Amino acid sequence: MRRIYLDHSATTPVDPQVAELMMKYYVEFYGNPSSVHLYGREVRKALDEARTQVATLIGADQAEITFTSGGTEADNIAIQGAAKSRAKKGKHLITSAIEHHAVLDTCKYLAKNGYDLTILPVDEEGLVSVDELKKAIRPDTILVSIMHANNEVGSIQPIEEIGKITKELDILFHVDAVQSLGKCPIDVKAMNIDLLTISSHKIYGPKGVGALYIRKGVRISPLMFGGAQERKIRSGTENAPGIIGFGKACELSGQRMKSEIPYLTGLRDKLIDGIMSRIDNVKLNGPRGQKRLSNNVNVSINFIEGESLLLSLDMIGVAASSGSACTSGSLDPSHVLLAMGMSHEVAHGSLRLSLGKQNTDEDIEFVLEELPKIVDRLRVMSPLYNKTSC
Amino acid sequence: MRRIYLDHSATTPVDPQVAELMMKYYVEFYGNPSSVHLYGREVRKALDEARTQVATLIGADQAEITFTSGGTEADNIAIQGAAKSRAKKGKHLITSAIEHHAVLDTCKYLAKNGYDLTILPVDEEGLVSVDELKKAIRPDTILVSIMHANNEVGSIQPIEEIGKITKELDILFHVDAVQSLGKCPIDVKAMNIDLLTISSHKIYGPKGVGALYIRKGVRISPLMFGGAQERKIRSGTENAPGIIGFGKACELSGQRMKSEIPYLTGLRDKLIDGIMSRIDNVKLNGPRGQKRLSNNVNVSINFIEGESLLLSLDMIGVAASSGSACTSGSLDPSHVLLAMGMSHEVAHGSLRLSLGKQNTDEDIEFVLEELPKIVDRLRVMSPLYNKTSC
Amino acid sequence: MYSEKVIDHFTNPRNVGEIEEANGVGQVGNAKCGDIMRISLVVEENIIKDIKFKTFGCGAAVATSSMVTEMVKGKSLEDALNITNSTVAEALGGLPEAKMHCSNLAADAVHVAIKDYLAKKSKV
Amino acid sequence: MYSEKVIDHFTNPRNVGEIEEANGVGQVGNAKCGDIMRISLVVEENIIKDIKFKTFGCGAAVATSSMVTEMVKGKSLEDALNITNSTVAEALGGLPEAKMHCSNLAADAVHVAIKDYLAKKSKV
Ligand SMILES: Cc1ncc(COP(=O)(O)O)c(C=O)c1O
Ligand SMILES: Cc1ncc(COP(=O)(O)O)c(C=O)c1O
Repeated sequence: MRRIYLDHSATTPVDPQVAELMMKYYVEFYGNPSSVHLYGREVRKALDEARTQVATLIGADQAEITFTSGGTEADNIAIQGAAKSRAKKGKHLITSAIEHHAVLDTCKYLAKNGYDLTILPVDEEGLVSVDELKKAIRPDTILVSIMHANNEVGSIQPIEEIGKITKELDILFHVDAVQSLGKCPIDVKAMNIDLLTISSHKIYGPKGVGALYIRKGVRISPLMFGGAQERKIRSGTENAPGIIGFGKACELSGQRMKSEIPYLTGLRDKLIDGIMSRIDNVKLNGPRGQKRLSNNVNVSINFIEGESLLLSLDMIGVAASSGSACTSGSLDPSHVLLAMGMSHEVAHGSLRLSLGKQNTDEDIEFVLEELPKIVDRLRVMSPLYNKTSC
Repeated sequence: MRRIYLDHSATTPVDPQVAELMMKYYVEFYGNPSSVHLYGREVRKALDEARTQVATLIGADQAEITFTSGGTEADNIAIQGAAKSRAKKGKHLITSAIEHHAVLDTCKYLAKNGYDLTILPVDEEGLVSVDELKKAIRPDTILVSIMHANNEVGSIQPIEEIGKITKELDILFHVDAVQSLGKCPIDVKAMNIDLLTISSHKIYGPKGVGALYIRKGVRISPLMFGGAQERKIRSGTENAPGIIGFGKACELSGQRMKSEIPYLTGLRDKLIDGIMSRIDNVKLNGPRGQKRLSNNVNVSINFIEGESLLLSLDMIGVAASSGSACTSGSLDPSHVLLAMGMSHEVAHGSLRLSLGKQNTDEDIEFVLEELPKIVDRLRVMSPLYNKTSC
Repeated sequence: MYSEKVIDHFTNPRNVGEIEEANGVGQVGNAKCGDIMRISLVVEENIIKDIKFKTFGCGAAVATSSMVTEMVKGKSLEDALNITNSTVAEALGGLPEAKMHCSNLAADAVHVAIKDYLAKKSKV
Repeated sequence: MYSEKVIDHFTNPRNVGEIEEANGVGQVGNAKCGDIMRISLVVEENIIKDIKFKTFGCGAAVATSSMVTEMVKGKSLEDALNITNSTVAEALGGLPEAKMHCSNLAADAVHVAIKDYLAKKSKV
């Protein structure tokens, strides 16, 4: 069976070049980078190189990169670490309603433990308002955490504008850029970002590796204690092969970006237009055009439920995801879609198709051919369809 | 040049079988295990299998295994998590002076933040006394954290005896078994262990993966928040290839253990005896015989300093480690050797040779041939040698 | 995740639709939770002669709906009332833990439809 | 970690030993810190005619000791006193950051030896 992977926002395959490089560091150059001997030194050198590769992709210095076990840990170190180290200055945090759980739940945890939290709303396209942010800022605000691009609906937030504000007021600015890395240009200096989270497995690097950019001069308390690796911010024997793979993935991503963004945007718009024209009672979630991530398609298909849509797609070899509660084990559908003002009912019927560099025109055509049939079949089964629709 | 790796306590090469399996999950079966579709399900299945493989090696149920990014994170979750979740019961923690920094520094962090800490001394062989432990226990003691085998001097602690005591008094018992996994039989049930830390890269598995055994019924607060993976105890997209590799490494380790322990013990004793007979003014650190880890050799060679010893060995292709301050970037030599009552001067001259399954008789003979020459050369340079020695 | 039987009933659901001349109709769940099941049936002389379902919901919701219609068709009302959500799940070879509560309501829908029939009958 | 020059001086240290008829001796560091350097030298007419070292310490400690003996041998006392720990580190092509403080004391040892010589001389 033909298999089409359209879930690149969940994770990506590791680039064979990256995997090959990692193999060498698993099997041959396996030393502990803290060791004095040659086995250690040869790995230390490769780690330094990886640090430079990662830094280069986001316009940082290599000394500003702290490797972590992934985006979730980087988000947690940034937010818990900043909150702890700045507690004397104030205890007010600002984030948005559409952040990834790694940010939102960390902020909520702090809110239960002595901090104040403002959660900014978003508009129906999933965009944070800079005016709302300005209004939310208080004298005791110590941290603003706003994601670059949303992982569900692909909305790209006004990071540069926010950076200007936080810089002026000396408030730490954390940006979760897990979804935008390699898909939007990022320049932490120009954007006035203090803390930036990135993750390897979303850009064809290995799972279990991420990084936190910490602007020179910003002090962050660690979450974990131990061997004092990563300048004491992240103790634990370095995942050297993973880090080296992440470095390589960043290098390759930087090289591809210029051609990949227009390529994916083309596929994306073809898919969006095709779905909108071939299926009735369907709504695009998130913005159109420049404010949308190049690889994100998210639609709500009325009268049917997301998981059954995913299962049906899965049976014909197409991998996708949904904001349906049934896919997450929770009772509520996607907090992102709800924050955008969508009803539970419609949110349950959302479908995310996230594109990657291996996807082709034919993949899109196949989906556009098959999806309407699936929707028809499920709607025939749906008690909501006959009643409500024309 | 012949290269002999004698630093297996620092890290080990990944078994080629393990690396090959991981490759498949990097490149081919790359789904996110949380996904509904086939790409996700095929990985979920492999994760479940890995969980069983890990559980089997330590006598646990698979539901009791939480995967982490390594031993350091598992130690931190165990100690910080237990302290947080048991804070209402009491705030007294007990550990030993020779724990890994991941345990010791985490306990010290808690001691600075409202908890009470007792650090048990050890004897000159690096062994904790069960009587001392009994005396240290108070009504508000909530956690005892004692390592199974020490990473520097290889001393094996009386875990079973301690487990009986903590069980009777309903105190949580955490054991750092990073160094003993695969080298000593571990049975968490028989040993009455509540929390057990293990790490993949010490048993020929990948770096950046570890696990915490959490006995059924024990509640632990998480360090990080996010996607609620690993039953909410460890959020973050699972490092599936790493976990699957760790699972395989555990399986292989279990198969090898019966033959590996006597094999390494043989090499170890040959090395110890050879060093003691060929070099004067040298002292074995840690116990002899059953109470010593099968792969650990640690000696103090008087009048010379550890790093220059390592460098000299490195130049002839032998990788080792030392408790010298100069190898760690700190000012003091190994806290383990100091806790065993050694003087700074002698501790600086310690040398650890840790064996692995690839080491051979010839490796040992080579070291026994070359080490005395190096020691001679360095002693000739030493201002301490002529003065003090015969 | 799902057993083969679940996948079979999801892919080829039995008895999909609505019976216009039904003498009993039952609906459970709501769109907010993500699961709605509607059962319509025809009872003659205490026997379920015909039954159809319409379901908005996940794979488990569709499969349990399909399965329950097969299980009760041709059965007496007493027998049908003895079939519970967990009997249905069992007949499907089990359901994932997370699906046992919210998506496994098909037997409930049948019971509601039977009660609807009985209520209408008693009014006559 | 270490430059090639450091490795060279560590592997083939110059002027190792102790001069029995030295007229100046200097020792810095202590075993507790992990570094001891002892310099013995022979000064004639303000010129360092001979110099030897003994060092207990890490690679950097050995290499800086060896290097400094080469740098000051045949030099006047004034020139020798102008050579500092950082000049020595530079001559070796740099040292790792962590080694700059504790293990880079060789020039200090030379200075102590020269002062020892000068003190002895002034007593005569
Ligand atoms: C926006 C965003 N932040 C954080 C994360 C968490 O990153 P990781 O999966 O590396 O823990 C993800 C992906 O899951 C994400 O999409
Ligand atoms: C006894 C002990 N505990 C904990 C650790 C930390 O484990 P990891 O390197 O996986 O973070 C190590 C190894 O470094 C160790 O030897």
